[in-house]
Amino acid sequence: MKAYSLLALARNGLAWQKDWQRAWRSPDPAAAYDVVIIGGGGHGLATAYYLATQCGVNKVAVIEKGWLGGGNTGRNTTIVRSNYLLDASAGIYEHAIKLWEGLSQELNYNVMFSQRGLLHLAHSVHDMQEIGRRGNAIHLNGIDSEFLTPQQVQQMVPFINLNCRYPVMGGLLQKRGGTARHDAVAWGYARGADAAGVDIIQNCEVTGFQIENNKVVGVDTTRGRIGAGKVGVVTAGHSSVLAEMAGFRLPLESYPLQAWVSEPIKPIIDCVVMSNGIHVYVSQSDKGELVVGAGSDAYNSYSQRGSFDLIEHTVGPLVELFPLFSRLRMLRQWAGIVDVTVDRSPILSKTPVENLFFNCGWGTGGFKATPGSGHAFAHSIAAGSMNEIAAPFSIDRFNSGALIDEGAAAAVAH
Amino acid sequence: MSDEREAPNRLPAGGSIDRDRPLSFTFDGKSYSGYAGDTLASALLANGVVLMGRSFKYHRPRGLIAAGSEEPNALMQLEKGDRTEPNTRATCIELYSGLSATSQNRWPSLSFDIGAVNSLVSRFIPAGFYYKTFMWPASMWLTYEKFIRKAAGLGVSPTAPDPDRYENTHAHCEVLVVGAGPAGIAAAAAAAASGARVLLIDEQNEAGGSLLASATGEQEPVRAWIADAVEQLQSNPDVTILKRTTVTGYFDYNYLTALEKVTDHLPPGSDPVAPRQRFWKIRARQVVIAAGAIERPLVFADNDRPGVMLANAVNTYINRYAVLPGRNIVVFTNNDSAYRTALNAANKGAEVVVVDTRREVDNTLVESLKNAGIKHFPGHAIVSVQGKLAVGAVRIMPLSEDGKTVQGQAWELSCDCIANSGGWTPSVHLFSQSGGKLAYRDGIAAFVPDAATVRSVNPCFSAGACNGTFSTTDCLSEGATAGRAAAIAAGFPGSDVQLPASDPASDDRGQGDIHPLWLVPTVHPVGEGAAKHFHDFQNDVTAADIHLAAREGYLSVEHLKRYTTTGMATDQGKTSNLNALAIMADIRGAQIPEVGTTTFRPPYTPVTLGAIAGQETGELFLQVRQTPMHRWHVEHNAVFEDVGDWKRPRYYPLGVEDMHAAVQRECAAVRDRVGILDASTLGKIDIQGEDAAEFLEMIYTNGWKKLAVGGCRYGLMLNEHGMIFDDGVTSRLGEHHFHMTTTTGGAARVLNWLEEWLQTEWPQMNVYCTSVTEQWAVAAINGPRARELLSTLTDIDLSTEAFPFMTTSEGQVAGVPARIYRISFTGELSYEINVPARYGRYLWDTLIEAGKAFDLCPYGTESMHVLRAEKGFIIVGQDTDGTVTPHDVDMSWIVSDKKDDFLGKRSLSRLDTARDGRPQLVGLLTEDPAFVLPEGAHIVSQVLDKPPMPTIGHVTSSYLSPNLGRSIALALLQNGKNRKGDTVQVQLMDGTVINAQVSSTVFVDEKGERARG
Amino acid sequence: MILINCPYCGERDQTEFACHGEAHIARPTDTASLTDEQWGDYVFFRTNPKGIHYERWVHVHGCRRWFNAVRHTVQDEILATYEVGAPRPDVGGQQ
Amino acid sequence: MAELNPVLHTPLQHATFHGAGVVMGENLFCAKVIVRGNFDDAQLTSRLSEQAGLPVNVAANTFVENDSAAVFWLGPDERMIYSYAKEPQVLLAELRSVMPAGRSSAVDVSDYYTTIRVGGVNARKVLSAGTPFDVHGSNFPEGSCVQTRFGTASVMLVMQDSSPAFDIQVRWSFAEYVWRYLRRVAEFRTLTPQS
Repeated sequence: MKAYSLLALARNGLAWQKDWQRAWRSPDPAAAYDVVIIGGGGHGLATAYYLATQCGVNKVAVIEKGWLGGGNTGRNTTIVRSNYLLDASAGIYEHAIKLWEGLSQELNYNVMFSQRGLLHLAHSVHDMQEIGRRGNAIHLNGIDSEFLTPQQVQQMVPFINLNCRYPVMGGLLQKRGGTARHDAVAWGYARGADAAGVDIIQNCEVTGFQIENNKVVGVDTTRGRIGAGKVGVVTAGHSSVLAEMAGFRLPLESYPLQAWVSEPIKPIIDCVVMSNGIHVYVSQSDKGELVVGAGSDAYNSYSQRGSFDLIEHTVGPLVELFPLFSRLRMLRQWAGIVDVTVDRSPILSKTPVENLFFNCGWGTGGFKATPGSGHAFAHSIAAGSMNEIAAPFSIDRFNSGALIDEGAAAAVAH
Repeated sequence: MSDEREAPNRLPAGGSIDRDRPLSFTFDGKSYSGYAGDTLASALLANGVVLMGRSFKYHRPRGLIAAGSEEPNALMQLEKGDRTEPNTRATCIELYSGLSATSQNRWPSLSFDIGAVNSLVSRFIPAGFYYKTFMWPASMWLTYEKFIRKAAGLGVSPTAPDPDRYENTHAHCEVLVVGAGPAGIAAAAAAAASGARVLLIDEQNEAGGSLLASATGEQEPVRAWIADAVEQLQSNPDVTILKRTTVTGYFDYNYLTALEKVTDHLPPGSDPVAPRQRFWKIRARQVVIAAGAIERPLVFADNDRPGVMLANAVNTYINRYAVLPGRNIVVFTNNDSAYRTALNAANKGAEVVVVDTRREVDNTLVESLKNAGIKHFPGHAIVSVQGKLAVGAVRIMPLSEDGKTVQGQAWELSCDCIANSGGWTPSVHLFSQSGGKLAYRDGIAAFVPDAATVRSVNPCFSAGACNGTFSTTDCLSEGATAGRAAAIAAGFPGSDVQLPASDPASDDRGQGDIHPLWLVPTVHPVGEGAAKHFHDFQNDVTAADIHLAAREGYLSVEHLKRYTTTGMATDQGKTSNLNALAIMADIRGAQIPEVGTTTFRPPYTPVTLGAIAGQETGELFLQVRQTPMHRWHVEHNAVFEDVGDWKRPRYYPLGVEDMHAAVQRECAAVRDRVGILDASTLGKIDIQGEDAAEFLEMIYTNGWKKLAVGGCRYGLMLNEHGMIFDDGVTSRLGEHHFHMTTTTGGAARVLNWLEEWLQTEWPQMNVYCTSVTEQWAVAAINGPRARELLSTLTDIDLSTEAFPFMTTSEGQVAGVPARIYRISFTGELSYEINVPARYGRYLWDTLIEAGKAFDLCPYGTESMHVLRAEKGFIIVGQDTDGTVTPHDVDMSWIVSDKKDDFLGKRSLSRLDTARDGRPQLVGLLTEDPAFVLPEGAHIVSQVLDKPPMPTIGHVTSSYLSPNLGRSIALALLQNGKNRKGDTVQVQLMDGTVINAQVSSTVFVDEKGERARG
Repeated sequence: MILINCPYCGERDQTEFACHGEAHIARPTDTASLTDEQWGDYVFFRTNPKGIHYERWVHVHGCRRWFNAVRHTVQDEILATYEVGAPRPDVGGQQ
Repeated sequence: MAELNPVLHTPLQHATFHGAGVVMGENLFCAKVIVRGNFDDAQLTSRLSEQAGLPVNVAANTFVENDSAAVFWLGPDERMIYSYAKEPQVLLAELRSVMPAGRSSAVDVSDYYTTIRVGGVNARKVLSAGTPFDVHGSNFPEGSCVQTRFGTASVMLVMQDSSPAFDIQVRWSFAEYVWRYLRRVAEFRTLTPQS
């Protein structure tokens, strides 16, 4: 892999850009791999990258039904944060942030991780109690966390309407939170994994598992049968479909999650603002677009369409919170399919089938976890058992009752 | 105004402008004049203004290329102050008097823009360059990013709230026709003739569509035909025509959205009644899409110079606005449609040259050029464009047979305008949004709707140019057929339509025999040399960028789009997408349909956020619910708290009191004398039926069958996870009749929960639930003197013998029918007086008046919280969080072990739920009685120098208790049940460690005697 | 934005309704005899199919009745609505 | 006991509005009772009909009315009965007396709801801003009543006459919201239709 650098840009500029290498190869699938990762989104590519670069697994393939990063990696609102209430959540999301903090350099691909701060607003006494509890919990987990008064909120976000329908009573700030460039995460991991020898196979759909004596030994795909020592499934909204192929059910339902961007404008809002109280969150991309999202649709679906009323229910709150945005315009809206567990926490787990691992259930908040999820999943697959970070997220919790329920903190999508 | 000089490019006659109504306006501070009927674009063009904007990345100077909503370049900052609006397309702004527009994304001025330095180094900043740099050192990214952000972003946001109003409304019709061009008018007429309710929508300020641009000189018959057709439609009461309205989104079940610009064509704020814009949500049985087509540019070297325009746009400016964009016009085309422009411009006095990439051109066209004295260069291409701020000249050269190279004699043609046409792209956006698939049609070199893929949930027809049908005659007949078919599909008898006689279908040949040339070669290979071949003007994406993306492996359409940002600008690639696909197809050696199409996402054109919010802003953003006593609270200085939708008094400060002082006073009054609380917001559900008690046994954790008529009982509800989700007191009013109360915020959720079980799981039960929350206004009087106070207003025997604690009684209070519940959330003697809501305010006033003798004190929710905490009563949602069982809050007494089942019971015995050591509710008494723990503070098992520190619990409720004269707190503490008496450490965020003793949760009157007294 | 044919009120806008997930999941009787796994399966595990889904809706802003619907989760098309307690309707062999 | 003069309040205190093609006002309170039971039971329907003075087995989405009472369909097992003459407690007791104990319910909701009359040539436009229901005469003829949504509020829309005039029945605590909503969109109207 030829490294990206200023010099490389200069050299290629002089050569009319003709000497750039392919960011990743398009190999034909080999007969068998040590580990096959199903799903070429951020989490799957990160898993493959860490398997190949840190876990000493030599033969790794990523199998993707469509194009890399075409699922939720390319459809989210790019928010990164680790200000979670519960220890297990803090564990995995903070692990992710620490990896985010050096990711561009590690991958030699600028993922534009921008720690511009993430602000949760509190709009009621109940909200204040919620951020009060969470802020303390985050702090004691060694993660940055600060409370803001309404005046401090106004200083950070000058044009906010503090006196909205549910007046802003305070805020919880994570300065290390922010955004990243979503596509670049997939591409950067893909390029890094490819350089480490991982075969990335696009336009290849898995149609079934080969299971012998309750042990997975391979996958059937639209490009033939591929043998596998271990299989990691990282297919987000389609996890239930893959689980059905393997013969079991998951505690998941898939919902459309919608988002939209405005036309680009000059910088007006610097940090990420999230309001559970009136159900909207917003940030401004480097391009200048306001990026806006809210909750998922009310019925499960694989259509990537969603209902327009959900869009209306983000615009109303945005204009309520920022009346100056009323004259701006919505440029583009879209939807992804998110797989949601009852406790709104992910599943990183062994399954009833030996050597078959699932990483799913990230619901509305998976993007931020990409490096941490891939890292923990890779090490767990390599070891054959879930590591300390992944262990609380086992499927077994739905039988024992040991849910990781972020509760009110997850009332708005993120 | 007659003394003013006519604008240089304005033709002396023609156009649909009103020359009797001159309008003055400013652009970048300079004054100009136009006419009513102009757009900002046509007025600027008339005045000879060519330079209108700067591009996003390279800050290249740009002018108009189009005349409609596909315009990528001429984006303006409209107006100033609180009505300023960024990124408006000059082509879509109808001119009004006093309009003020400013160019964007340039500094210090449009003609001298420092940002254009990017253009000089463009060689080093190809597509995606930012992924390859700005990484060193890591800490610098935020700094780099600051500059990147500043450079991006086009126009500026207003910084003050929007002074305008908007409406968001619904519409229903049997046939929705999108587009009022010839196809749309014919479709609407046909559908209306069948008796269907028809909604006809068009983006422009007048109907006519392509006809408005296409007439060559003789405009009168065309306009007359349009007027006749529209008049005929308007005379039908079942037809509604919305002009200045763009259909922006096509969602499932024929739900379409549209934006109507109601008053944008008037000076801001000049219409006191109408909203500025109206957002429509339309349900149509059937849809006819007649959205027309968009001309696409040819991708040639430096094709972005100001003065390079689309051929049909030039035609539109000439015919509709009487503006001749140039005196020396080079028409550059690969199809027939641009010849219309050439002839028209020549007819209006321009010097015209036609450069056609095709070697063979229809003879009649060649003849007509000859007759008009127009030079013709078939088989030639423009290889370079001279001029930076405006086009000055072009060089043309013969094309090779395969169109891949140029060779031979070069000619230089001086010109001030290039009118180019790469063919027409049907506007398939809405069809694609509906979920239909597209098919590539070689004959027209474009994608068209595949009628076989219309989804059953979105029945629709495409007609006219958006369906690849370009001649006016064909559009009319196809439109009529579609309109008729739509009406039939909507259940109406088909009926033949009589269109007005003066058929305007002149000799519009459409694009004729198009020979696509997706990338016009120059003497240099693409990507080498200084020239740039733009396909996406606004985002500055060139053919070379596509080559680079392909070289680096970003081959799929979506990767191409995301890596190069093609099609992602505010025009959403209306003029660029097909060119980009075709260039990628060429690189890959694939057919265009193999490369695929990108997804067309709503909205078709950007939609004002305020319009989507509509009237539901400010006080209508979300309902504010108020009790019948609300005005009294306002009149008495209450500070309100939002609880769900409700406004509840939080406290009633006297004079300069703060919350703390008011709450201390209110709490003391309740324990010492008597207080009054508006409890009307509590959810109330009337439950009747012979199985009601049986039903409650399943809903609540405790027993209900034995509750006597007239008795009241507290209950906890669990979800099936075994976790507490609501609580309240339910009373038995009759053998088969109960009155349930819920938390304020939980009322709807609980009723839904009850109905869910009754209707889906236990339909055999005879139980009926009805919400009665607002039927009853509730005044709760609490305190040792409550009985005395109430006795002044009622004849009901209030003695404990006749009316004991946890019972209910009916009678008259203050002369109105009332039901009194003797229940208590404060631990004091308490009566909750329920009267029909109409008497709520009266009851309250009467109690306040009568209460003067007892020093009655109104108190709010904050005092209620303190008083209940003194008693250790939980608040669901504060002391519980959806992960807490009754056992966890030390309420095992309420979980019946006699019942076989109740909702959530089985979950309580799961491995983790039944384990010891779970977080359990305890009291906390700080060592320093004056210190009030912050709610949310955490208890640590070990104090360390700095976090991380292991936590074992957190404070859920914490107050200064006036009645104890010290602080009290409730906390969820791991293994709390077994830690009573222990001292624990609470680690605050400022580093302070507070010691507190674990105690019982009941701080006052542990035996509960006061409420029973 | 689905149009839903409430079995009681007729065709109405989706915003009048709320969806409550998979239908035909009977609450187990004799819950005490279930294993944690059996109980967990009832409470949490769902088929979440890509295709035909039998699901529960309630007409929140209308008659407040619960009913079932058959919907295709890729097309988002409601193929039938029917009263609670009625058997799964035949939707013509659609997958 | 003190001197007592019960004063009656309504959620909107009988507010009225006159705008361009829109006339609105809060109707007088009347007695309202929700009855639920098995309306396939002929005995129940005949007794209730007799008591109400109107047939209670009305079709879905319709109502019947005379000078002294009205019966609205709310659901397969649910009707709303208005009395313009009787006190709520009287109406409730009378209805309850003819219903089978334990297998039906009757609940006084006289104060739970209020009704707003919206009339005038622009009435349909005003309603359409808030409700997704098609109030066009072809879909919502005289004699119709539907429960639907207006803004965020659940309401019952009643087609009173084709002049047109509609009643909106709304919960007390949502009445102020619905009233302000109606007023705001009514204020957008001019007598000559726009566009």
